[in-house]
Amino acid sequence: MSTVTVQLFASYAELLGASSIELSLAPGSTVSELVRKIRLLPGASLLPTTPRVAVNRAFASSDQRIDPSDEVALIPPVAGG
Amino acid sequence: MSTVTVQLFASYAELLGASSIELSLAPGSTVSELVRKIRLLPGASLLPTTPRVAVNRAFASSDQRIDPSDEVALIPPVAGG
Amino acid sequence: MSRSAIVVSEIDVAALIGEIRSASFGAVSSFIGTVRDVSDGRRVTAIEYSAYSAMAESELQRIVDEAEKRFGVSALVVEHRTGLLELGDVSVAIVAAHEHRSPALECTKFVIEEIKKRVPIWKMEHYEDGMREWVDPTRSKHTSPA
Amino acid sequence: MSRSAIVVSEIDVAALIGEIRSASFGAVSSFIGTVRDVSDGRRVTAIEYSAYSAMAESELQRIVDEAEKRFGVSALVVEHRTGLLELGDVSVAIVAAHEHRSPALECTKFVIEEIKKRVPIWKMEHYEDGMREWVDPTRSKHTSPA
Repeated sequence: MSTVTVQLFASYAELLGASSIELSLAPGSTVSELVRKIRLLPGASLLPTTPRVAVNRAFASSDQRIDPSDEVALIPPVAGG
Repeated sequence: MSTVTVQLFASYAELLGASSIELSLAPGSTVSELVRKIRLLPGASLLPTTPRVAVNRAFASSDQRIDPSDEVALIPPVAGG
Repeated sequence: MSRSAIVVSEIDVAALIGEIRSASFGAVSSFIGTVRDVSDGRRVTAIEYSAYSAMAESELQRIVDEAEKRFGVSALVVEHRTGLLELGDVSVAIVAAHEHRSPALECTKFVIEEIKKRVPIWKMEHYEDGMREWVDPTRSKHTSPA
Repeated sequence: MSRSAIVVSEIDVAALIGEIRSASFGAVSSFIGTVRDVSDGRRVTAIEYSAYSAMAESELQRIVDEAEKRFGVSALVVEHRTGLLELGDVSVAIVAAHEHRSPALECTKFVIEEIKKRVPIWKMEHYEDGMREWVDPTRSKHTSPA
């Protein structure tokens, strides 16, 4: 198991009461496995089933594997402009 | 017969060597009759067969009748913007 | 809130945007046309714009009125300059505001397209070799410039 | 000739247009988004924009790179502001230049649409009644504002 830091923003940071969380992930875990773990946390039941995830500052697909050195973030619905 | 002044601009003014011309028109003459008369003038053979005509500052159809009090102009291909 | 004008002095784009901006509109779209240094492959040094001013003003205002109705824009300002313009000078400026972005953007496009079709303005290009020519977009080999 | 930035101070639209203008481009299209006083029928007093800045900068630049390739624009500048914005403040500005008008106009539209889909920026609206809410365009009843 290795530790991954997940950054949280805006409404997601409010839902989970933190601007980042640390998760233990088995080596070779995917984005969808990460999301499944996050959704078990307190407050996370209000997250969408498949929130957008960014890995290394780019949107990631659900089957993308996560490395412990990756920069990972959950991305709430964007509202720029 | 009544007299109508026709304003000329840009390339058309150069073709006919004047910024306006005076034409005698039979009462009830249409735009296309006006054009036919203009095309008989010296230099006017290079005009398109159906140049755009404005009557009272709006584009006119070929069958529109011309009144002696109307403001009439030949409109070369526009190139604004 | 909408207006149009044929002007003979420099067009101040920032002032036009300032005139239009308001907390009621979320979106302001603008378009400016400037004098290019090349036309159909020939080097241009200046462009002389002339107009049938009375009709150009009426036609420009008709376009603005149509655009307001068609896109429901909250404010729309259009200025077209005439006279001798140097390279880089602004020949036309259109600024449209709406609550939402799509109508603002579409309105701007509509106005420049209509100006190019309908407003009695002509331009004589001055070329590097001393020649001068009236631009006829109906005969141009390439797409007409902005 | 192209660049993008997430900024925290006022966006100077006139300066951006000045930066882009050149005698080589005949057409400059711009779009600005400003803070509106009404959202979904509620009176807004201010909007707080926040961002995942590192990614917002990367994503914005990717959009600019894609737009340059897609529309062949000669120059493109995009700025998005974050922080607490007052009514009427400019939140985003896009300025695109091209030899011809259509690519300039289409590029501007493309960039604002992509920003709204992809750039990790969020806004919390402050309402007249003291309430504050994160805007979620995926749940909005009406078309999302500009």
